[in-house]
Amino acid sequence: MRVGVITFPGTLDDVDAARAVGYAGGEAVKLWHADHDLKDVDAVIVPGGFSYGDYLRCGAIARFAPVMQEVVDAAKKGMPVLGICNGFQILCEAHLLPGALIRNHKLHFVCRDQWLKVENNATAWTSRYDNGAEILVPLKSGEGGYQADQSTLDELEGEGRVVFRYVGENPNGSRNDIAGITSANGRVVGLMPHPEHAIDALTGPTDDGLGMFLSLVDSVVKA
Amino acid sequence: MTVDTVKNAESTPDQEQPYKELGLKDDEYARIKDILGRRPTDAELAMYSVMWSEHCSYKSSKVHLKYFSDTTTDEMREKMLAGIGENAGVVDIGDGWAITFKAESHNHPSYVEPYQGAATGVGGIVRDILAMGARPLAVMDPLRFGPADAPDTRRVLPGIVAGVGGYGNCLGLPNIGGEVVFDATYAGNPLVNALCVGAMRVEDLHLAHASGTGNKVILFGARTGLDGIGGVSVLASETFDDSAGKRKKLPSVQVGDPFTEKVLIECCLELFAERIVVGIQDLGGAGLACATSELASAGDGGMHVYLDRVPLRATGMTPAEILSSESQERMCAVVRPEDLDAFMAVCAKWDVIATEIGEVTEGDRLVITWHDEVVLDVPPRTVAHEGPVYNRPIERPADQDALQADTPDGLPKPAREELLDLVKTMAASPNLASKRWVTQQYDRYVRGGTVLSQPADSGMIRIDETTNRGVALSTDCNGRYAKLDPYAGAQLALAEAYRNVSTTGATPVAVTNCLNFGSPEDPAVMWQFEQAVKGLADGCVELGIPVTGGNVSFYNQTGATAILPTPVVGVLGVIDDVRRRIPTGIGAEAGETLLLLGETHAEFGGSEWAHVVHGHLGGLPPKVDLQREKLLGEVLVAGSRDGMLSAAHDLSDGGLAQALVETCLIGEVGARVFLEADLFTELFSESTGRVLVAVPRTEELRFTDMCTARGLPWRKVGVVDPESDALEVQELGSLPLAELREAWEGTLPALFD
Amino acid sequence: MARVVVDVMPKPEILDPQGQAVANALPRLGFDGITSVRQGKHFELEVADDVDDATLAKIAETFLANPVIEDWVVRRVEA
Amino acid sequence: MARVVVDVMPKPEILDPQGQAVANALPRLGFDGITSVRQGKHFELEVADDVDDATLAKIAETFLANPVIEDWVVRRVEA
Ligand SMILES: Nc1ncnc2c1ncn2[C@@H]1O[C@H](COP(=O)(O)OP(=O)(O)O)[C@@H](O)[C@H]1O
Ligand SMILES: [Mg+2]
Repeated sequence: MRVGVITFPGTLDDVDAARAVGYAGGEAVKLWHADHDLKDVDAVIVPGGFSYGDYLRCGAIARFAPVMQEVVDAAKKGMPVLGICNGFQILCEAHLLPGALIRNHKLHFVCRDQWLKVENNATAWTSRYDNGAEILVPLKSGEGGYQADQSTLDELEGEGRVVFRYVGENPNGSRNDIAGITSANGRVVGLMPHPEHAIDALTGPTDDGLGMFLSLVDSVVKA
Repeated sequence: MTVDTVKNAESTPDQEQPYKELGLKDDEYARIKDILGRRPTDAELAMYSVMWSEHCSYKSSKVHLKYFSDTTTDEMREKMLAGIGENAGVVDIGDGWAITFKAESHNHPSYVEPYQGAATGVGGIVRDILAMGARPLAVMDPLRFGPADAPDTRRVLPGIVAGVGGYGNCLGLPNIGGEVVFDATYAGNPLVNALCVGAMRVEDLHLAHASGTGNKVILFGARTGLDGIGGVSVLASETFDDSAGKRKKLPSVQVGDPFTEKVLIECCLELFAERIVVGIQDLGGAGLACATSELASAGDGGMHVYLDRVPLRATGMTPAEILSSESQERMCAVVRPEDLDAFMAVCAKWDVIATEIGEVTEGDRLVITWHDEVVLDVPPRTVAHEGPVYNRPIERPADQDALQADTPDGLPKPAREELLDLVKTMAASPNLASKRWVTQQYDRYVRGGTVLSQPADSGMIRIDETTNRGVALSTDCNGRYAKLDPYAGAQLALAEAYRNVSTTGATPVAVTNCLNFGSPEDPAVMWQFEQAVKGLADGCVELGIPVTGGNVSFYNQTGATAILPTPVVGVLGVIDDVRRRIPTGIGAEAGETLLLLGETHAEFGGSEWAHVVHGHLGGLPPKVDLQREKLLGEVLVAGSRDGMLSAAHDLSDGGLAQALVETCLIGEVGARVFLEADLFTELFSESTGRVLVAVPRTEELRFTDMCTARGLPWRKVGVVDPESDALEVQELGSLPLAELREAWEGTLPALFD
Repeated sequence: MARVVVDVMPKPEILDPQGQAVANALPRLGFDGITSVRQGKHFELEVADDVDDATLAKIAETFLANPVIEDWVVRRVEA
Repeated sequence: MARVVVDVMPKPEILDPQGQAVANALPRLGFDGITSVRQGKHFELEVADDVDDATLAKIAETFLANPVIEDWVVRRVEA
């Protein structure tokens, strides 16, 4: 099971995403932003960081990278894609997921251990969780407020495409407390919190995040 | 634009030069003329003036800093691979790993422009670590501000915190600790110290020097602009004729671009890995002037730099401006000609602009040309290493005796029934309150190696994923103690940082510092400085760990009032297996006993209690006992190694009361505490050499037997109560954790949200 | 060479935390009478003469602004 | 009620990493002929009629812009 992890200039959490893939028994494969090449991977992770400094808008420049064109094509054919934090922002900018992420309502970058409720365990990345389960993973972002127009929100809610919701006080002003969403086919998932930083209790608050990577390994083995 | 060349200087020996505006004294200017045998060109004047500034030349501190090297024994030096004199100290920590770490100040820029000042402070120290050949792994930020409720603190603090976070987060470096301290003396002069730690394989150490005739000098990273030029712009207004337009005096503010630095880091690491770098130097204060002269001075030849090749961001820059620009995110490398193509290819991969700006030459001159005309021709050692040295007058302040005589003994003590409330009041006071408002703006998870970060006694990162070897770091300084007795104050800072590192289970191995003081032209300040250096160095000898580097920041004062002397001390510790780290929060094990290690005396000079309740500063600080600290450290490490400790927290500002509040709140469990006779002293004294530990009941006897055998005083002071949601102090009553939490965590949000 | 200005603003129905923060702070600083503040981005571009309006619109639409949350205006100004 | 626009731009001699990033990206996206980009902030304020120009200048100077590194322009526009 080969899982591609993309590195853009300014990507930071690629090392961590690759480590998480390894912990789950997969093989992490480095993908470079400037290559039109997915190296025969079975799934792709777009990790967190500040691609191109996030200067214009988070993800706005990365979206146009050559590797992203390949990711968009592959996702349309059903390849599982996970966008974490900056990766989520990039997937929104690339229109693989609806909506956008804006500045946190209190304007500060927020790094904290965040409880999330799993609302959809039917995606390629969440089958190891029970619906309604609560998990604790780090959240660390300055622009994590999920925004979409009302009809998009209605559609997401109606189709059960909200995958994770913040529990307790909303940390960033996200609409409907949304922490993560999925594509209509459940293959593409984006979320602001960082499951790859919660794969053991030594360096993370819990190992609750590992489930996402184990789910992926399951789903590809099944497919 | 007319450019002042060497030829021109020779033919116009009597031309007036604005050396005073550039901060040079008459005799310094005379010495430059003496060295060169003529008047300096504008470019030479710019280079000497920035390099002979206090910041770059250490002219007031050099004679004192020598004491660090003089007192470092061979035994202390054993693990040290690079020390004072290099960009940063390097220590061998085992398993083939070398750790490099250093602190630096960015105080004045952060007052003028808090966000960018703090951001570029982080950027600068990270490049220092990178220049040693190491991958930067984590940052820390010891900060000092004016009173928490002062209006200007509301401007300065949020900006500085956002700047530290904005830059560090974007670089992908976890922030694993720091300090936030408030005191009125920092009101017009906040302190922004930044520390970076990095790691490399022992054989990969890179030292900054330009060797090998014919080797190329490459400038890479950002373009050079007009930022941070400050004083040197007076040269531009001198030389700009009216038709070109006089350039106004430029703001000396630099704007950082963390994205460019992140890319620069990855680019450098790839260059190191391919072994195509002979020497490397970061560009920080004094920009190219510093980098070229230091590289040339440390090498075995001369250097020729073609200044017109430097990629610029602004038009019409003069050679003097280019040399002294402090544009950020630039590095200078020395590369063998046969490696040039490979070097350029790596830079191209990372989209990093790289330009060959010169070469290493035979001889011993640094020569800089501007469109084929020589604008600078100097012996580089006279610029970089043989600057002026001052023996500034030193005088113990006249009021020092009065200050020490004004002891806290006569201050009214609280009545017994007021003690519980006082615990809460103290926990809510700005210096003791939770710093979460600050630290939650910092990424502490990135890179996946952070084992401990705030709130913890020291930050800890895993260095080796296979062996689990790691390092712990803590920075500390109580400026009030240092004011009362700078010699003891520096040792207290050392003792606290040392204790913090041992409290997490690591063994202290090396020291760095950032010495923040007032004006060196004030003999009283120089006395504080001299005392602090002596105290720190002597303390290091007693503990057997070397000072590997540091930084001096003078002129921290508002008008005639200096800041509290603030010798910030950073201690690095090694832990062979990070999985045996000791956390701060209690309640991890089912039944735990709380033991207090060390001894408590009535010591309130410079204490947080005297400060918060009485606004009093006087008397003597708590006694230092470094042998005791050493013993304590050995016991804690042994306890961690044998799995006898489930939590530990050192006692410092605020005493036992604050330690109890924090261990309960961080662990999210209650405790029952029983204390001895003088409850006020028990709770609030700041005697040193004390640590509160939680021991699983099954280990209690084994651990206390070890303490007794080793001669470390210990006392049972309570039990952890997982069923309870209060801190209960026998004879006094009970404080609900919710109430304590509100007090402890509410203060900073109320002030700064 | 022409100078082109592009202003990008959050759509009216989208939350604007930055503008909100400014609006809330003004009365505290003693400035009254400001009833609403919105904050967006302002770009100044130097553009070759052969870059036409359609291209500029495309740059704004596909790149400088995110039309899901932002509106944009392009103006050519006198240099 | 009047509408007031305040544009805040990095000073010319100050590094503008944001504008730089946009300028670098444009050719990669196939847009040529843009020789320079600078990025700043754009504020739109709704202002009571009795707020005078001096007050607006003060707001811009002390709050919306950071005069150490930024320049600003205030304009009243037709609603
Ligand atoms: N307080 C100090 N204690 C020990 N060494 C110091 C101190 N201050 C400066 N040094 C050493 O002096 C040298 C020059 O310091 P500095 O100018 O800060 O380095 P850089 O040129 O990298 O900025 C460094 O090796 C530094 O470690
Ligand atoms: Mg250096």
